[in-house]
Amino acid sequence: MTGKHRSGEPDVLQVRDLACRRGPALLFSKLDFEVAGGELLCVRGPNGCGKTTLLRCVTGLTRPDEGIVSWHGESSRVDPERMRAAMAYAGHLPGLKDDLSAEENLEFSLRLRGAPTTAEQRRDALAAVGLDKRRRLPARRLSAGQRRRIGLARLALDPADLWVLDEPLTALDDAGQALFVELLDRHLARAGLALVATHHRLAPTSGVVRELRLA
Amino acid sequence: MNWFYFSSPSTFYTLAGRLAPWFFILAAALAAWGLYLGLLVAPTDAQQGAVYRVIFIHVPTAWMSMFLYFVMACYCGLTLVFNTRLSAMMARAIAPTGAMFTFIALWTGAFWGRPTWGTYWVWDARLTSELVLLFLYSGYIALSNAFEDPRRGDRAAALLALIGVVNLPIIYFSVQWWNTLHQGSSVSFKGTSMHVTMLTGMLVMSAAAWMYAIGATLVRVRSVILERERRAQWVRDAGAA
Amino acid sequence: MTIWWSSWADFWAMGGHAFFVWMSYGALLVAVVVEVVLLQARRKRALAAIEEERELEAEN
Amino acid sequence: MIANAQAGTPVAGSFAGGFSWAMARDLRLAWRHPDEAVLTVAFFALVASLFPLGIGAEPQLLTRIGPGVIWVGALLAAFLALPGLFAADYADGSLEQMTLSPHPALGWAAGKIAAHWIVSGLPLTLLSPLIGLQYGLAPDTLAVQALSLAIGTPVLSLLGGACAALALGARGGGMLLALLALPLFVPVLIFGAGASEAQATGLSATPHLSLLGAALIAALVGLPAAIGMAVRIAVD
Repeated sequence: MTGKHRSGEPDVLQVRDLACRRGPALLFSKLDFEVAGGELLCVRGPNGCGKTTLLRCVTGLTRPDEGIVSWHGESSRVDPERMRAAMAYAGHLPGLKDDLSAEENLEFSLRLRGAPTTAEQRRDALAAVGLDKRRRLPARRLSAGQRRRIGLARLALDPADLWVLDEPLTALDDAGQALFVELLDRHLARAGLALVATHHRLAPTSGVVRELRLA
Repeated sequence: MNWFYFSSPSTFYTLAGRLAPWFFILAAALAAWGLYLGLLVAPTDAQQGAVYRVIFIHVPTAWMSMFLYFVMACYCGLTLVFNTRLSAMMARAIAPTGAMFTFIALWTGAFWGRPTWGTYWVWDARLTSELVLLFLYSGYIALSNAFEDPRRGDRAAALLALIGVVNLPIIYFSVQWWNTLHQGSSVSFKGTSMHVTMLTGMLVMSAAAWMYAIGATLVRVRSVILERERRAQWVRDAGAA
Repeated sequence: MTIWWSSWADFWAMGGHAFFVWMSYGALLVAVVVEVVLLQARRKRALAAIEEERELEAEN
Repeated sequence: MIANAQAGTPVAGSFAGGFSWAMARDLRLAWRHPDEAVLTVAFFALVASLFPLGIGAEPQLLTRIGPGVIWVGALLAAFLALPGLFAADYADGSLEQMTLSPHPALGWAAGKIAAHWIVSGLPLTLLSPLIGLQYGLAPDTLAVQALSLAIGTPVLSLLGGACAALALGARGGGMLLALLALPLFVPVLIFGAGASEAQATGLSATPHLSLLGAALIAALVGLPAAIGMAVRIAVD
């Protein structure tokens, strides 16, 4: 079961001695950091410095050359299911099917996360992100920003404790970005964790913001 | 002996460099002895005539083609389980030699078949399975080189080789089954009575082929290591050697 | 270990099957030679690439 | 503001969860875009009708080659449907989300293959008697042929699915996939075509069908796990 903060055991993501190569070149090495409940860790650095690769190593999508990623003190290699149950990942690729409507995409995304939702919850979430009128449109017909907002609705409905987000603000207009920061506030307020790679300045009101610079 | 000492590419690079020549020398010696037995000493077979002497390279290459695929699959298993880089490079280094032996087994099978059964290609169970094995080798080599990131190619081709090695006996059985149904009595290559020099000749040639395969693999793996580790400092120094 | 053939000419003739026997053994010989040559060529290419890399490194 | 009633609910990953997710989603997508299934079936009918044009149409000849030709045609059609299995998910990021889902890979891999079979193998199986009539096959042969296809095409989907996952993002595309999958299809073709041919020539088809059944069981046991691993390698 997910290590809910209410169950006494603190949620914590620990990364020890992480190293990863891209072809012969070494992207980063000897990387150590921790994210605890209610903390946002912003990963910053120039393009091509390995931000995406770092996030993918943390999620387990990419196998690092060295290093251990542990969730709740247990290596994610030993019990990957436990970490996957508690984590929501949003990478560069939206993970949307063009032939499904915004609402259907939301339904299947959360079912895949093992957290089915009711039609009403989905409708409310899409309304909150301003897609109420377009929720039956196939995703193909939505703009990049609107498709990103489906991602926001997904985050809103996802019970994950740990958010791993890669450039979540791209293609979002000011209103969209404000909406994201609001969601982030609520997530951090209930002792959620967030590991975000971004170029933007994120200043959520609640929770602790720390930074990790990749050379 | 620290078992993992030689599993790092740099140390294995020098070890392979020292061992490879000896395997080639051993292979040449065994081949010379084998050919002496097979071509000069062994009696000509009464029914088939002198063409049966092709058995001294057809059977060893056929055995080796299957044996090398199995060895390659073992290295692939290591690659997937322990994610070691050297085992993936060894698997890549074996594949071309395995494919070459498979091709030679097919080629010699055809040239043996022509005078014996009147056609170059006879749908004999073993020859047909050998043909499928050649496709499996080609699939492995093609998949391992089909990706930008060589590590991705290693792991994808490794899983393919494991699926292949599990299917290999099934393919051989199904082709054997299919052959007995369509061909009636199987046109087998074992028609000849096994004169003692024939058997020894074949075994010696098999040993020669094995030594050669190890030698070729060791030389090829050194190139693979150089290609993959070209940024590493030890490669710069070794590069001069 | 007596030699089966009475003369070298008989040996090359292979009892009439010379074409098939020597096409088989020849193919193996060619395959081995080609493979060894390819191996050497690949090694040279790898070493050249390293050399190139080193010069590139030396420049900047 | 969004009321997130979800915050406290525990997340549950299960084989059934993954399986039903993949089936529901893929079948809905296939329903929205039936062109994939239609193309597969059209290709099968097309290939089967090319042979008489090439070989001539004497009834005895067609009846003799019918079972083999139909099985090869169905096999190639099933093969052509393979890219549709993972390619879209790989491109739009769904495959990453699947890999990171709490549901075990075994679940959604099996679900995707099942949905893919319903869209490709099943229509081919249902169409095969019709095609068989073109070759003048007797009704009992048509029945055994459909049965052999019903057992064989899932094995093709499973074997082909693993190869399709391995070839994701590879240069060479369809040709590479052919080189990976078709050699593995050999036993299925031999047992499958052998079954309908045995029936056509008056022999008993049971040994072939039982071997095909054994292949299906082995494939069902081993391949979903291999597909899950292949996908994990693909998204690496």
